[in-house]
Amino acid sequence: MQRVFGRPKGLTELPFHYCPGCTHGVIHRLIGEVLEELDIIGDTIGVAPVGCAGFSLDFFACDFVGAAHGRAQAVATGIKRALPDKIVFTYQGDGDIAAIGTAHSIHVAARGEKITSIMVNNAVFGMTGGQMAPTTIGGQITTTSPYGRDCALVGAPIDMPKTVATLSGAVYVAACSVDTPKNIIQAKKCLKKAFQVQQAGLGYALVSILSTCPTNWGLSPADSLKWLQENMLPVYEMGELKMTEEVKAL
Amino acid sequence: MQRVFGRPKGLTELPFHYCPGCTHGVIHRLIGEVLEELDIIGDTIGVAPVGCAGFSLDFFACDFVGAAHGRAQAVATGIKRALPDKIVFTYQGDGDIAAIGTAHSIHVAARGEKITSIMVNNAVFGMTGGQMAPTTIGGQITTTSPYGRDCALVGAPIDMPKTVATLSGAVYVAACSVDTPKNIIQAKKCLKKAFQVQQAGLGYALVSILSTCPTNWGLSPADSLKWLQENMLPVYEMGELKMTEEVKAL
Amino acid sequence: MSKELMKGNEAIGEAAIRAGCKLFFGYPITPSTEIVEYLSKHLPKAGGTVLQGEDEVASINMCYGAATTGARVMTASSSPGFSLKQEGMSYLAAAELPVVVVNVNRTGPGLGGLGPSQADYFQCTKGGGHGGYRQIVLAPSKGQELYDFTMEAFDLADKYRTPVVILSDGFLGQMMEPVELKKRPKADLPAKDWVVGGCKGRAKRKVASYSLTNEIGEVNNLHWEAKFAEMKDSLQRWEAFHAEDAEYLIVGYGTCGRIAKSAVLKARRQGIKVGLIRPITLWPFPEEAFANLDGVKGILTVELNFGQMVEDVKLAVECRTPVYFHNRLGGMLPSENEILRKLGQVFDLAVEV
Amino acid sequence: MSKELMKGNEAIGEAAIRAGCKLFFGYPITPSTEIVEYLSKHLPKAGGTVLQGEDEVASINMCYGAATTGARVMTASSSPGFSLKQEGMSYLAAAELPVVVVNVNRTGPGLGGLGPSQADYFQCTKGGGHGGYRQIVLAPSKGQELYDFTMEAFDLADKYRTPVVILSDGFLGQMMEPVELKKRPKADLPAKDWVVGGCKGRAKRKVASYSLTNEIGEVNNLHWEAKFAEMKDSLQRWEAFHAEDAEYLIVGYGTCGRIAKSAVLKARRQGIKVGLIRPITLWPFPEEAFANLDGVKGILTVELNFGQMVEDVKLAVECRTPVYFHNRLGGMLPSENEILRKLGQVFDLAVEV
Amino acid sequence: MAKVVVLSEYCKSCGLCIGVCPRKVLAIGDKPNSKGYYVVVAADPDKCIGCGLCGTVCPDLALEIYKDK
Amino acid sequence: MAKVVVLSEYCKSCGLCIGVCPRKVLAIGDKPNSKGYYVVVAADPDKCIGCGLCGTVCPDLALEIYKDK
Amino acid sequence: MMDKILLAGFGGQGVMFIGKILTYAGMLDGREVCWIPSYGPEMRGGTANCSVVISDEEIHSPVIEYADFAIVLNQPSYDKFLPRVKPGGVLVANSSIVSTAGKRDDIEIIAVPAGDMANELGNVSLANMVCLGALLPKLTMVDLASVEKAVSAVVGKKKPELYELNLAAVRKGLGK
Amino acid sequence: MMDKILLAGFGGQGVMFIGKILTYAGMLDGREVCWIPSYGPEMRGGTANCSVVISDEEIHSPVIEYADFAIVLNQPSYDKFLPRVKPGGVLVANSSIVSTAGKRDDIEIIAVPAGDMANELGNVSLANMVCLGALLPKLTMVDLASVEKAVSAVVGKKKPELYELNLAAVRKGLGK
Ligand SMILES: Cc1ncc(C[n+]2csc(CCOP(=O)(O)OP(=O)(O)O)c2C)c(N)n1
Ligand SMILES: Cc1ncc(C[n+]2csc(CCOP(=O)(O)OP(=O)(O)O)c2C)c(N)n1
Ligand code: SF4
Ligand code: SF4
Ligand code: SF4
Ligand code: SF4
Repeated sequence: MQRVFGRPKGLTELPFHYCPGCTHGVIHRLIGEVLEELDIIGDTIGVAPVGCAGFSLDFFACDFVGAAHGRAQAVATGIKRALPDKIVFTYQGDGDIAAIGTAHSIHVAARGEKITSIMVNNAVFGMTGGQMAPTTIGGQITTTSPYGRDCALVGAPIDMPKTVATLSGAVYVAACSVDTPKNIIQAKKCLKKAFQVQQAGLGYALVSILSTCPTNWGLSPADSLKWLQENMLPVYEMGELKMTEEVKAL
Repeated sequence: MQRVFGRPKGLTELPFHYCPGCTHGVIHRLIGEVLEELDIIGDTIGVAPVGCAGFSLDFFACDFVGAAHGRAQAVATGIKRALPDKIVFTYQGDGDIAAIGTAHSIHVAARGEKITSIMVNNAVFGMTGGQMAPTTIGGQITTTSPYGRDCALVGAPIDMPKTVATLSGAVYVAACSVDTPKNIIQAKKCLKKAFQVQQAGLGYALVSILSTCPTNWGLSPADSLKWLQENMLPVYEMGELKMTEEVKAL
Repeated sequence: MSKELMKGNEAIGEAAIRAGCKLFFGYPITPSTEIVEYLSKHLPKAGGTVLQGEDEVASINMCYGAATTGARVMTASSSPGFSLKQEGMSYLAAAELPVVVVNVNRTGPGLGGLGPSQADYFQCTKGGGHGGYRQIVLAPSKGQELYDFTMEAFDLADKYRTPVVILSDGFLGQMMEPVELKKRPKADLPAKDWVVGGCKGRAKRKVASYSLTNEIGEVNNLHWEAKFAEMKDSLQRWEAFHAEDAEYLIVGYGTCGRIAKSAVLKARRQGIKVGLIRPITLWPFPEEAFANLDGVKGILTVELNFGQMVEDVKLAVECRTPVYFHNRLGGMLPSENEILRKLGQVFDLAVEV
Repeated sequence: MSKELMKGNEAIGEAAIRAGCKLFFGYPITPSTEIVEYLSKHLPKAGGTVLQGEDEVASINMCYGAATTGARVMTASSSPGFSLKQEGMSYLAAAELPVVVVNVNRTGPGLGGLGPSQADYFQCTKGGGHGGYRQIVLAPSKGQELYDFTMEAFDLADKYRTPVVILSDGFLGQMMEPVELKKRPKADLPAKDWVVGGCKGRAKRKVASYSLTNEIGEVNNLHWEAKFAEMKDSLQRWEAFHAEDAEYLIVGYGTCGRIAKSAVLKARRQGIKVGLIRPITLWPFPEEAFANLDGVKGILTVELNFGQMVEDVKLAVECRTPVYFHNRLGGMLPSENEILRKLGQVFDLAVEV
Repeated sequence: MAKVVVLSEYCKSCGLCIGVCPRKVLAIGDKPNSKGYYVVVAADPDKCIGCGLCGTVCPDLALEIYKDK
Repeated sequence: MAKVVVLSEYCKSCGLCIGVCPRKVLAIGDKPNSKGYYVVVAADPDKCIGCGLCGTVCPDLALEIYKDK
Repeated sequence: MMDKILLAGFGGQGVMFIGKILTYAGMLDGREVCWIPSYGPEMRGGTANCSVVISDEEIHSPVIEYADFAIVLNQPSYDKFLPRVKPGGVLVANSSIVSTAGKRDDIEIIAVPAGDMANELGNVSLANMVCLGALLPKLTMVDLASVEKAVSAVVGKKKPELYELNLAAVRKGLGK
Repeated sequence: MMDKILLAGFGGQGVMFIGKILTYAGMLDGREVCWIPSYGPEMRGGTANCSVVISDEEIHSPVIEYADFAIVLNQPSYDKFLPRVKPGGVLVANSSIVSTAGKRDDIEIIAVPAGDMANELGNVSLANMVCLGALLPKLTMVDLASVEKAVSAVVGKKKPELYELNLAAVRKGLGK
C-alpha cells in the first residue's frame, strides 16, 4: 500500500503545540503542502509574529523569522526588499493583523508589497487568553467583553480582507474557512494561488481564514466548528474577494 | 452697508502662519463658519496633530488639544469618551492620517467613534519640507521621490476615504476640494454635515479635502490650484462617498 | 476591615475604580491582562468606560486625550507594550497630564518570556521616551501595596500634573494575597483649571507640548526642570527594615525587596546584623535613605536585571561604603537563601542557609 | 584627498552608501530628514533601496527584517520618532541583529522643538526599550566624524551582531563642513552564518527572540550579559584634549564636546590648565578615561539636558574628584565663554571671557 | 452697492483673489505690510458687485465684503 | 483496500476525525499517549475506504492514509 | 509556623483550584496567605502548577525553593517536583496514574489512588480534592474545618451540590 | 585668524546662498569652514538666517555668540542682529529696505542700497550678492578670487549666465 495522505515536506516533524482541536494546525498543514507542491521550501522565508502561532517558527520546514506582535508584514517587507527573488510569507492572527498590525496591513497592500499574508481569524486574542479582538462577533462574550461585544460602543467586527481589497496593490484577496473538508480544500486552493501570485511578482496577496479557538471559546472542538459556522460565517464575506486580471490569468 | 463676508466667530483674530496661497487657510475658514453656524464654538474641542496645521491650535476659537504626529484620532477618542456630550473634531494632514496615523484612521471608523475628522490632502508631507506621502501622485517629484513616485516600487497613492468607507462605523465619508469657489462651497456643505452627524450621534464622519502646498510643490498659488486640478482630481474620487440612511435623513 | 483574596493585577483594577478612575484604555498583554479584564467587568458598573485600543500607541494617546478633560484615567501594559508607549509617555510628561500607567515588567529584551523581571527600571526611571523628562515611579511589593499605591498614584498624578508609573512584575501581578480594600482619604488637590471641555463662558484653552523657538523651549524646559527638582525633593519614599543598626544593607525593591526581607530575618536569627532599604519611589530614587550610613560595612543590591538600580544606589552612597550586586535573570527569582549566600560571600561572613 | 562640503546629515547618508548599506527604511522627521532625502537620491544609484515606512514602527521593523538576511541596513529619525522605535530596538538587541540607527536628537520632551539637545542620552544608553539590553552608542561631534563613525557603525554592528546608535543632534545634522570621503579599510568580520534566505542546501534557520521558559530566559540573558560585558571591556573610546596635565577637566560629547574645546583653548591661553574628555562611545561609557585623575582638582560636565551623562561621569570617577554640572536646554547652546564662566565660578578661578 | 475691504495685515499677496474676481476689481498693490507682503488693493473699487468670490478663495481672511441690504 | 494509521504521539484526542468519518472507522481509544491524551484508534479498520476526510480535518497530522494503487 | 505547599498536575486536573481552596482556608482562619501560579507560554493542556504559602506571620518571600508539602497529580509533576520537597516533608501522589517508583527516603510519600477513589464518588475530576484530603492531617496551618469554610466560600453559595461533592472527596482522602 | 559671519534676511532673499558661497570660498582656499543654518518651525516666508565661520585653524565651537561681520537684508534682521556684532565689527545692511536708524558707534555699519543696485542689474534678487561684495574687503579669510571660484563651483557648471550675473552683483557691491 502506498501513503496517500500524511505529513507534507513543508512541515518539520515537530508536533504542534496548539490546543486539541485548534484549526491553526489544519492551516499549517495546508501551507506545508503548498510549499511542497510549489517546490519552494528552500526558497521561502516565513515570518511569524506573536500570538498562538508565534512559535510556528519551528513547525515549518523553511527559514523563519519571529517578529514582534503586529509587525510581521513590516518585517516581511524588509526581508523581501533585501531578497526580492525569495518567497516571503507572514502567518498572523486576526489580532495581529487587524489590531496592532493595522497600519502595516493597509500599507503592504497599498504598496503592493510582493509578499503573501495569511490571517487566521478566530475572533479572539488566543494566546493572551481570549480577549476581544477587532474581529470578535457582536454579542460574543470574551474576557474583555464580559457582557458580550457591544457594537454600539466598540463597533461591529472588522472584515479586514474587504478593507484591504480597496487598496490597489492588493492583487489577490481571499476569505476562506477550515470548518469543513470542502472549505479546507477551498482554502488550500486560495493559499496556493496566493503563493503563485508572489511567484509571478504581481503584488500583495492576502488570505484570511476563519479558524476555531476551542480553548478560549470554551467549547469542544466539534462545537467550535459549529459555532464558527453559525456565528462567523454569516458575518464575514467568503470567497475570492479580489483578483486582478493578471491574477485571473495565472 | 452691511458686512456680508468676513471672519467667522469660529476663528480667533490671529493671522494664519501658513504660506501665501496655501489652502489650509480656506479650510480653516470653512470650519470656523461651521462652528459658528451650528453654534458649537463653546462646546467643541479640536485636536491638531503635528504637521503644517499643528499650530492651528491658536487659530480656532474653541478649546484645542495638540497631539503627537498621527495620534489626533486616538486623542480625540479619549476626549470624546470622557466627554460624550461635547463635539470633538480632528484636523489632520494626509501624512498624519494616511501614513503614521493609519491604524487610528481605520479603527475610529471601525468603532464608529462619534467624532469628526478632517483630512487635508496636499499630496506631500508639508511641514517637514515636502517628502513623499502615501497620497503623493504617481510620477510626482518630492524630496524623497526625487525621480518621481514609482508606483511599481512604492504603490499607487492611497485613496484613504474609500478605504475608510468600507468600515461599518464610518457613517459619513466625503471627499472634496477647495480649488474653486464652487468646490469650496461644496466642501463647506460636507464639513457642516460631518459635524451634524456628530451632533446626532450617528457615528464617525470623515471629510477629505484636496488642498495645495505651493511651497513644497514649487509652484505659485495659482499654478498650484491648476496642478491640483490636473493631477489630484483625476486620481481621487470626489463626492459624498458614503452616507448611511440615517445620515441622509438628517 | 475584611480582606479580599485577589490577584495583584485585580488589586490594581479595584484600587483604580475606588480612586475614581473613570476611563481605562489598554491593549492586552501577558502578564498584565487581568487588569483590563477586571476593569472590563467592573468599571462599567461604576459608571466608567473601558476601551480596548487597537494597540498600545492608540491606548496611551487615548489616555492623553481623556486626561486633557480632567478625568482620571489609567492604562496598563507589560514590557514590549510599555516600550510602544514611550513617545506617548514623553508627550504626557511635556503636556503635564495626570495619567496612571502600569507596567507589569516581564522578562526581555525582545519578545522574551512572561516571567518576572526588573529590567525596565532604567526605562521607567531614566530613559524610555525622548526628551529627558522624569516621572514618578512607584514600586509595590505585595498585594496590599499594589492596591494602596495605585490609589495614591491618582492623587500624585493630579497633584503634580504628571504621569505616574506603577512598576510591578508578572510575579506580583499573578500572585493572590489578601487585600484590605481601604478607602483613600480625599486628598487636597489643586483645581484642574487647565482642562479642555468647551470654552463656553470662559477663555479658550489649549493643551499641547510644542516650543516654537529655542528660547521658548528653554523656558519650558526650565519650568520642567524646576518641577522635577521639586518632586525629587518632596517625594522620596522607602521602607527601612531592620536598618537602624545594620552592618550590612540589602537594597531591593518590589519582588526582590520582599524576598530580601526573609533573608534579613534569617540573617538576624544567625546574629548577623543585616538590614534592608526597599525603595518605594524608584523615581525619585530615595537618596535620603542613604544619608546616614554610620556603621554600615557594605551594601548588596539585588535586582532582576543586568544591574540598573545599583547605579542609583552608588550615586546615593557616594563611595561611603562598598556596593555589591546580585541578580537573577530571564524570569528566575532569587531565593532568600541565595541572597544570604551571596551576602556571606561578598562580605566574607559565615552564613547558614 | 579632496573634501566635500556637506551637511552633517548628508555625510551620514554618503558614509552609509560607501559602507555598503543596501537598504534604508525611514520616516521623515526634522531635523533628520536630509538623511532619507539624500539617500533617496543617491542610494538607488548605488544599487540600494530606500523605502519610506508608513511610520517609525514600520521602519524599524523593516530594518529588523532586512537585517535577518544579512544585508547592511540603516534607519534614521529624531527624538519622538526614535521613541516609537524603542520596542523595535529591544527586539533588534535580543535577536542580535546588526542595524545602524541614527537619532538626530532634537529638544523635547513631547513635541518640543527642533533645536539641538542631548536629552536622549539616557534613552540611548540605558533606557529606551524594555528588557535592559545595551547597544553601542557613538557620539560624533563634527562632519568628518559623522561620516567616519557611520562607516564604522556598520562594521561594529556586524562584528557584535548588535544595533548601533549614532547619536547626533539638529545642530550637527544641519551644519555644513568639509568632509573627506575616505574609504574604510575592509574589516575582518565574522561570517554571517545565521542569516535567513531560503534553506536550500542547508538546515533551516530561524531568527527570533523568545524564551519559552524562565530557565531558557535565564540562559539567554546570561548570554547577553556576557556579550554586553565584552563590549564594555573592548569598546570604550574617547578623545582626550589637553587632558594630560589638566587640573580641571571638562566632560562633554557631540556639540558640547566641540564647543568645550574652544573653552579649553581659551582657558589655556589664560594659563589655566583645563582639559577635555570627550566621550565618543556613550555606551559603553569610557570609564577608562577617568582611570587616572592625578592632579585633577575637579570636573565640569556640560550637557544639553537636565543632567544625564553626569551620572556616568560620577560613577566612573568614584568620588576621586568633585563633579559639577552645566547645561543649556530647549535647543539653546552654551558658548565657549559661558562654559568658561561656569568653570571659573565652580572652581573659583579668575577667568576672562 | 458693494464694497471689498482688504485687511492688509492678513494679506499675503498670494493673488488668488485677483484670479477669481469677475470684475477685475483687485490688484497687487505697491505697499508692503509689516511682514513685507505687497498686499492686494481694490484697484477699481466701484466695479465690485459683492459677489464674494474673492473672499471665498482667500486663504487668509484678508477680505471683507460689504453690501447694501 | 485502504488503511488509516494513527500516529499516537501527534494525536490530541480532539475527536474531529471521528465526526467526519463516513464509515465510523475511528473512535477515542483507552490508552493515553506520553502527554496523557487518549488517542484515537481505528476501531473498525476494515471499513476504511481511504477517503481522507479524517486527515483533512485533523489539526495535528496524526493520521496517515494508505491505499492500494 | 509556615506551610509551603507545591501543587502540580495536568491542566484540567484542578491544581489551581485546590491551591485556591488552601489559600482561602488559610485566610478564613486568619492566617497570612499567598498563592502563586506558574506562568508560561507553554502548550495549553501542559503541566500546570502553583504554590501556596500559609503562615502565622507576614509572608515576605513567597518563593518556594523547597516545599514542606506537595501534591502531584500526574507523572511529569511527580518527576519534576519530587526533588523540590525538603527533607522531612510530605508528598501526596495520585497513584492511580502516578508511579512512585522514583523514591526518596528522607521524605514521606503518600500514594493515594485518588483517581480511583474519585471515580467511586462518580467523578474522576475530584482526584485533586481526594489528594487534598490526604495531605490535610499533615498541614500545620489549616484543617478540615477551615477547608470546609473555604469550599463553602468558593463554590458553596452558587452550587451547594458541588460543595457536598468536593467535601466528600476531601473526607474520602482524609480517610473519614 | 577667524571670520565669524552672520547673514540674515527674509526667506527667498538668498541668505542661505551667500552663506554657502562664503563657505565654499573659504574651503576652496584651504580654510577650515563651517556653515550653520538657523532652524525652526517658523512661518515659511519668515526670517531666515545662517552663520558662517572661516578660519585658518580647526573650528571647534561653531557657535557665534558675537559676530565679526554681518549682512542683513531686511529690517527685522537688522533689529535682531545689530546687537550681535562684536565691537569693532562690520555690518552691511541692504539700505534699500532697511532703515539703519538704530545705530551703534562701536561697529562699522555699511549701508548699501543693494536692492536698487541689484535692480540696476535687472534682478532685485541679486541684492544678497551686492551686499556680499560690499562686505568682501573687510573679510580676512576670503577675497574676490575665492568668491569667484566658489560661485563658479556652485552655479558655474550648469548655468554660466548665472555665474556672470552673480559676479557682476558682487563686483558692483565691491565698487568695482
Ligand atoms: C506589543 C505587544 N502587545 C501585546 C502583546 C500580547 N499579545 C501577544 S499575542 C496577542 C494577540 C493574539 O491574538 P491573535 O493575533 O489573534 O492570534 P491568536 O493567538 O488568536 O492566534 C497579544 C495581544 C505583545 N506580545 N506585544
Ligand atoms: C513621530 C513623529 N514622526 C515624524 C514627525 C515629523 N513630521 C511632522 S509633521 C509630518 C508630516 C506632515 O505632513 P501632513 O500630515 O500631510 O501635514 P502637512 O504638513 O502637509 O499639512 C512629519 C513627518 C513627527 N513630528 N513625529
Ligand atoms: S488558545 Fe485558541 S488559537 Fe491558541 S492554540 Fe489554543 S485553541 Fe488554538
Ligand atoms: S508648507 Fe505647504 S501645506 Fe505647509 S503651510 Fe506651506 S504651503 Fe501650506
Ligand atoms: S466681491 Fe466679487 S466683484 Fe467684489 S472684489 Fe470680490 S470677487 Fe470681485
Ligand atoms: S487671496 Fe487673500 S491673501 Fe491672497 S492676495 Fe488676495 S487678499 Fe491677499
